[in-house]
Amino acid sequence: MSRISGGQIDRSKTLRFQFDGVSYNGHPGDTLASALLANNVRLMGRSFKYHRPRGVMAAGSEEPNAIVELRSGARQEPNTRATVVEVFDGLQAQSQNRWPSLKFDAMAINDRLSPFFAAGFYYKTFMWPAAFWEKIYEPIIRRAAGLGSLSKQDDPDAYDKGFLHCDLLIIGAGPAGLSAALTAGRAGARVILADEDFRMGGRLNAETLEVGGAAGADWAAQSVLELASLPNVRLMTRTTVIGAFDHGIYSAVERVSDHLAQPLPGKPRQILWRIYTKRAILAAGAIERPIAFENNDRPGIMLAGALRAYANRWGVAVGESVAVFTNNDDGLRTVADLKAKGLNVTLIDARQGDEVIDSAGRLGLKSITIRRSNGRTETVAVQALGVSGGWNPNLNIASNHRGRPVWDDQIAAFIPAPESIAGLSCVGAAAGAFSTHAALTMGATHAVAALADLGLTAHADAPTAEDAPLNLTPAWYVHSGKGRAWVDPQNDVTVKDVKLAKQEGFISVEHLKRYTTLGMATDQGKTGNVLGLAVMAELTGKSIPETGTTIYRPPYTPVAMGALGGRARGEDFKPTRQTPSHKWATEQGAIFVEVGYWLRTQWLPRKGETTWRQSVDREVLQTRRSAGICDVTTLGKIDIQGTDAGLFLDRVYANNFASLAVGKVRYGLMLREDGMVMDDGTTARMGQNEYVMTTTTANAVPVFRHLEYCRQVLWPDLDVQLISTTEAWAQYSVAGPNARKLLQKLVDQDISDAAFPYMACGNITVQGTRARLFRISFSGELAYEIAVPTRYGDAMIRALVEAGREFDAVVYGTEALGVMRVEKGHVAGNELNGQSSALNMGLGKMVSKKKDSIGMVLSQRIGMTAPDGYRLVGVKPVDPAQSLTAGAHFLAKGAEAVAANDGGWLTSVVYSPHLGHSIGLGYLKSGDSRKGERLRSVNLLAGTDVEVEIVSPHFFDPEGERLRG
Amino acid sequence: MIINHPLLGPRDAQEFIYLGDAALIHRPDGMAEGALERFIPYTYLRDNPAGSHRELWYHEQGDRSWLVVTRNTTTHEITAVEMARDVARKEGRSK
Amino acid sequence: MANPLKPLTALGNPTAQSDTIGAVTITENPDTALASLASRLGREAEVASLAASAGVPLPGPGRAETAGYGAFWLGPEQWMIEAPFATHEDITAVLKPIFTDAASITEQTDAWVRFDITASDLPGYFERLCNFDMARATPGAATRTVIDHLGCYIIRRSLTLVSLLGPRSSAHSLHHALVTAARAIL
Amino acid sequence: MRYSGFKVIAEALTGHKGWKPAWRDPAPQAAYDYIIVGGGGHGLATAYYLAKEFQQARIAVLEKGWIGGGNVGRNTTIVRSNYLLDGNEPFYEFSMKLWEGLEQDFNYNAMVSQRGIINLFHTDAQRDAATRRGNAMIMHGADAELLNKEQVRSLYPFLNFENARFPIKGALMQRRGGTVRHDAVAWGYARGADNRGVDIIQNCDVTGMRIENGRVLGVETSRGFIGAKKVGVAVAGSSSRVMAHAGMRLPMESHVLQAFVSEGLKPLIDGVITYGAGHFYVSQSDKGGLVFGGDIDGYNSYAQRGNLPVVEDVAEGGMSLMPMIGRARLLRMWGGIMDMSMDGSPIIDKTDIEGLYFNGGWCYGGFKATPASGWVFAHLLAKDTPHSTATAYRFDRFAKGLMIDEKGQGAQPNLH
Repeated sequence: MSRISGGQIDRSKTLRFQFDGVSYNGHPGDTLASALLANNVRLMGRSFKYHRPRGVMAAGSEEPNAIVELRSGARQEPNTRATVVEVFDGLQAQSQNRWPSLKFDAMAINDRLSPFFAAGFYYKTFMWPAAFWEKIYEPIIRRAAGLGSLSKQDDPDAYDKGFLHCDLLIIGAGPAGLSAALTAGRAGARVILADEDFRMGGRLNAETLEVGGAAGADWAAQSVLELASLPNVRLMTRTTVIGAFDHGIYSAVERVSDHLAQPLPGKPRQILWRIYTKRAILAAGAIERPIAFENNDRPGIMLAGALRAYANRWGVAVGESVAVFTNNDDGLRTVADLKAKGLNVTLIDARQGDEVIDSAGRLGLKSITIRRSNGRTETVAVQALGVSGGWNPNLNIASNHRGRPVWDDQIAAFIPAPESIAGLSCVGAAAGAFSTHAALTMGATHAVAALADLGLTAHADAPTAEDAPLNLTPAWYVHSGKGRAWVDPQNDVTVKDVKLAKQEGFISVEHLKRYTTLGMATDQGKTGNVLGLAVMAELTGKSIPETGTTIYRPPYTPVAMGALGGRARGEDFKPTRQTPSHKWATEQGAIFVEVGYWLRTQWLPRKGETTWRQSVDREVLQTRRSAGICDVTTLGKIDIQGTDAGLFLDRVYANNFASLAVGKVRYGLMLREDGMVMDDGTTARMGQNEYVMTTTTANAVPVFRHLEYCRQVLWPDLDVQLISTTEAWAQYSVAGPNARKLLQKLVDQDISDAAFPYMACGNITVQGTRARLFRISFSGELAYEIAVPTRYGDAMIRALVEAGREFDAVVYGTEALGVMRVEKGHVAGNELNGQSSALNMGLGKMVSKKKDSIGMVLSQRIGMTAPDGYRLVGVKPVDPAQSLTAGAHFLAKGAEAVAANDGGWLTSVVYSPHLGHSIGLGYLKSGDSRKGERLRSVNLLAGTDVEVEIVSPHFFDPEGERLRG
Repeated sequence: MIINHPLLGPRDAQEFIYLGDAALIHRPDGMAEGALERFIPYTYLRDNPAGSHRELWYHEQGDRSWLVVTRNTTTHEITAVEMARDVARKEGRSK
Repeated sequence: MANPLKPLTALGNPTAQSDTIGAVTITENPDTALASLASRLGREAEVASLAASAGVPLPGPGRAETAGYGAFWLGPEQWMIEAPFATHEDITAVLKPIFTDAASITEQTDAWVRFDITASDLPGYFERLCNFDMARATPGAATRTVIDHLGCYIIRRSLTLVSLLGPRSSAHSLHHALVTAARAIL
Repeated sequence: MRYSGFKVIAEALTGHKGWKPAWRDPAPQAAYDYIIVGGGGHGLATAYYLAKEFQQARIAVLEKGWIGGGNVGRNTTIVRSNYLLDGNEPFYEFSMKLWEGLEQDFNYNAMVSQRGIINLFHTDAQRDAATRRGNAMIMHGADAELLNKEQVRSLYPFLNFENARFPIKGALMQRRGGTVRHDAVAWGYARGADNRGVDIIQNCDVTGMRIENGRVLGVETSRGFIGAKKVGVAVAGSSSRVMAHAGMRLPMESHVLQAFVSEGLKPLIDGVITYGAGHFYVSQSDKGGLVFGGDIDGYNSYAQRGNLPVVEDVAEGGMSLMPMIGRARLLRMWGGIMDMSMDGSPIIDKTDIEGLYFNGGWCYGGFKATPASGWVFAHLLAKDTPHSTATAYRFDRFAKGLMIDEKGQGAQPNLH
């Protein structure tokens, strides 16, 4: 029998669960660890390096040994601490990192070979022959390494994120946290009390101590009831605060569904909370630490406080005969409680000079060897040994901002440095005050102080409780014995490894950690770090604080990647922006393409078309032959008004804008201050002090930000107002010889060439609906861009298509748009790459030196004006049958494909249905003086080598007669 | 981080876009003699202090104000937040 | 003249869509005309008085008000003006004469999708959506916030009603986020 | 002492009594021929190659804390030479070749592991850029391959090919790319340098520089003045702070870059994967942890810690690219201080002060550059002329308009 009386489990309900395929019973309130122990299962895992048999060491999230794979299939969850898993009906768990089975693990051979696997051995070998590392040594090492395994299937569960705000966040709901919460809650403050456990109360649930005359656990339950009744208090169980970030922001993970077989419909598995606090209190308690001795890692050897907790909270005796090895009075508490439960308990009190020097039992503790102060050794048969080397304040969160903890000789442990995090105070055991009385009073008084900072009045009154001192005499490791004494059990770091690190000069704490992997396991050294430090201190003859300390980084306990990612996965990774013609295009079977967050029509296949080229060629040819319609809504639109708007444009554009007349549009070139091209577009002067700027789709947001910077930071007294109108207007380009005829059918005004010449703009109406018309062209055709309020965008595309029917007008997508702009030699994304100047693009003359504009000065630097720099050129294959590849580089005929001969590269390539062959734009060194030259366009990735001729970038209608037509 | 916006109060720094050293306010006159010599250090050289740093932040997901934030680069403590427009004027910028 | 163009709502329907999930109701509202109004430099006082006489409220930072018109604060010396779409489809044509050249006025009606959201526990719903302290937001609170990477304006009209203005082109993404969060708190 | 498999076995059988300290702990001498400021990867590599390749001389490395405590000990361990621009690629390819012979050279197993790196692309424009880059790499003697979607799928079937917001269209692959055990690089160079007589002096903070009529005479330190004929500064994120002692302002800002590691897992990811539609790159260490990172926090910082938005941004990228990692747990996060330069590329150059040399501006590309950085900096220190692969890394490139801007982001460090 391992279940004993008492505990906070509901014995009226029985839950069935499996470990390694064997079924067991547990009860609500059990953890996987307590339930397995109750079923006499002590062996739960294997260590990382030596595959030593391991059992439970702790009763909380600091557990280094009892880690398992939980659940199965896509929900398989590696490296899960058995000590924090709530048992539910149907729970499945498997042991991990062993083969073929937990009891008989072939890899345990490593334990026999351990002398060869001393700290850092791998840095000294596996180097010959060099090729063997990747081929032989490393694959073996990689297969052997790692702990649990992922399913490699998509995580089926959803995760949420959320945002909380409070006056006071209290981390930990033990006596100190509850006392602080009661004090602040009663005072009306907005309080969040978070605890990683599924039951609040902390150690009180594991103790037989009294609080205010009642059993501690009952007082905790009562306090939770009172707090739950306060509307200004939020109680969050199963919620781990994972880190403290800047300015009072804390992050916490709430495990909403992990205690269930699977999440309820619509519910997340976990929620990542971002908590905005005015003040915070760390009441995270303390973590017990072991004393290292030979073979101190056997299943059944655990922390004394854990042994006590399993008995008191879970009604589990790990064995009928147990022993306690302690250097402080808290260990005696374990002795007393276990005796009260009727167990035979042997005490080994290091303070009396007694020591445990060895243990036996391959898969579970059978006996321990004790050496008494008088030198006599005895062997005692026990199934469990509780070890207490003292307690380390759980200051993890308090050191997140890299504030160094300070050493307290009283408890021989580090305590948080005051003000190590602004707005955070530490109370109770987390601050090194270990008695229940100290926890209760400190929690209350610090809550009062925190609220006082916020101008709130609270009253500290804490119930009575024990106030016993720890009476600890430091004892870190047992010196006798040649065997191994574990410091970091999961990573198999022993006292010997620390000694070796010292011997080889890895003495700095960081070197010790990195060389031996001390504290790098899934428990992040919660139980082992200070012990390792103490061993190193002794070896170097320094004090522990002189030797150093390790600070903790977030997260407090490991966090599921899913929780950090939240809902942003799959199609919800980023929002989707739809154009006004999206609905219509979907009906037409359009192919869409991602352009930033936008989905744009790439091309519109018609019946019978089997390849994208057929569709795109048709769209291009028909546009140039008759008319084409394209949704250009995605271009950024910025409304610029104010009496200085013209002057402002002169400053942000490299070319002249002051002279732009009302009712006219002009192409604008925008530089960065470093002289490179930032963006281009057109700006229309709609009124005396009203302009509409268009930007490229990609740069809409950065350009708007840049304009705000210019008007607020650089020229604060310019009378300029800005607002984005990108989404307010549905804008369509209508291009081609019949564009005017087509549009004239819809618009209510005369748009003849006389009334509405090239580069004109104005407000018009479409069948009575307000609209804007711009006579601008990207395609090189007679073209207009017409904009209507977005809600009419769907109707507008349908109206345009209808009106275009008699001309057999097409709707074209981004591919055809790209073909036509390359045919015209217009630069776009691939040329506007942030590495190119106006000169590179053949637009050098546009940069006016007569006025100061952003980027004008630095664009004059010699390196950017050198004649042998890159220039935009047109490129065509000498053999029309050959096709070009964007990204291919230019080489002279016969030149070897080495960097010294690299002449430039093809930026954009399309197939021109007019010319009947592939054409491209490219950047070529001294390109402007090399027209007619024959070079090679080489793509070494595909092994293609095409002879090309350098031509003008204006392949089509170079004089631009068509767009003025 | 939290930036205490002069008009809107405390806002998560995630709402902002960071630009850099507030010395960028003092853009040289591009038409002046020796402009190039002034633009090079203006554009490329930074004090980059370990300590108090005046820097430009843009409230992109807010009111689109540019702010000058005085922040300690070793502790991240923020000691002052001002409207960049006011600072620019105070430091002699105009049209 | 041929048939006038037929409008669609941001979610792509002829009429507004409404979804009720548990205690949360999300209703698309296409019936408000919007225009941004910004004082020209040095004309702030003039704009204030013209606004007062025309019944256009100019609330302070973080606030929304309703007089004849509704309005909420966008930025320094800049507001968003609200009016019924039926009567103010061409809202700038109405406002420009009022403010003459003292202000810059820009149509914003279709730049936004507006969702009106009612819920028994608005704070409990919005804590899953954005970093906005709804529990401390009194009616009339209005601010910019971010929901699933989308910049939105959030206006608390009353204890039970919130208006959310999001970028119109992302109406479907925003709606999806709102519905998903409502299901998660069922 | 020479390390070998035999030595390991011999020591194992004799209780490991024979192992000697990996490096001495000498007190600083009054003066040296060369002082290298900074006991990180670059500083230690510089001292190592200076002593080994260039000349016998009195050399010291001064480290304010413990060696390897800077970015060489807090990065994502990736090595690659997949750069685009002429100013960069020869240098990084030189570095890759040094990696390939490093362990035998310095007799320390740094676990140089060329398991391949892929950079995914998701749009035609990204594919075109990858093609341009891949060709540039090959022309500079590096290896590059363009993979199509199916080739990527065969390498990593668990990537999201089904419902991705930004579908994977292919990848640029460098098979010679991979990872290296970062701490071992620092220790290997330190041990190698120490064996060649270099004094590695830890806990020695440089507090000033003694400069007289335009010439550096030595450095003031927390352990007193130390004279030197030549001083080379290689202190990454502390560059501005240290060079300020010489009255210099740098084209540089210090920013925090966070990196992350998961709990140990059985083998999942063989090589290095870089997402093209989000800020996320990942590899798996030999110990089993997924090592991953993303973008810098974006504000000047010397705090060696970051904030939540970037953590979440990286996780969102990871979950979108490989939804199978949802149940893997993030174990630890840390921050390094990046010396972000104005064009995203480093500076390895003399200064206007005679005898003072500078090496920095590595942004977050410093680790992969460690061997070449040490070699070419040693070359510059010894010969006073830049190494052939580092001729573009000059201070004056900004004045001349010869920026080396791989990302095309201009003079804004946090965008590089």
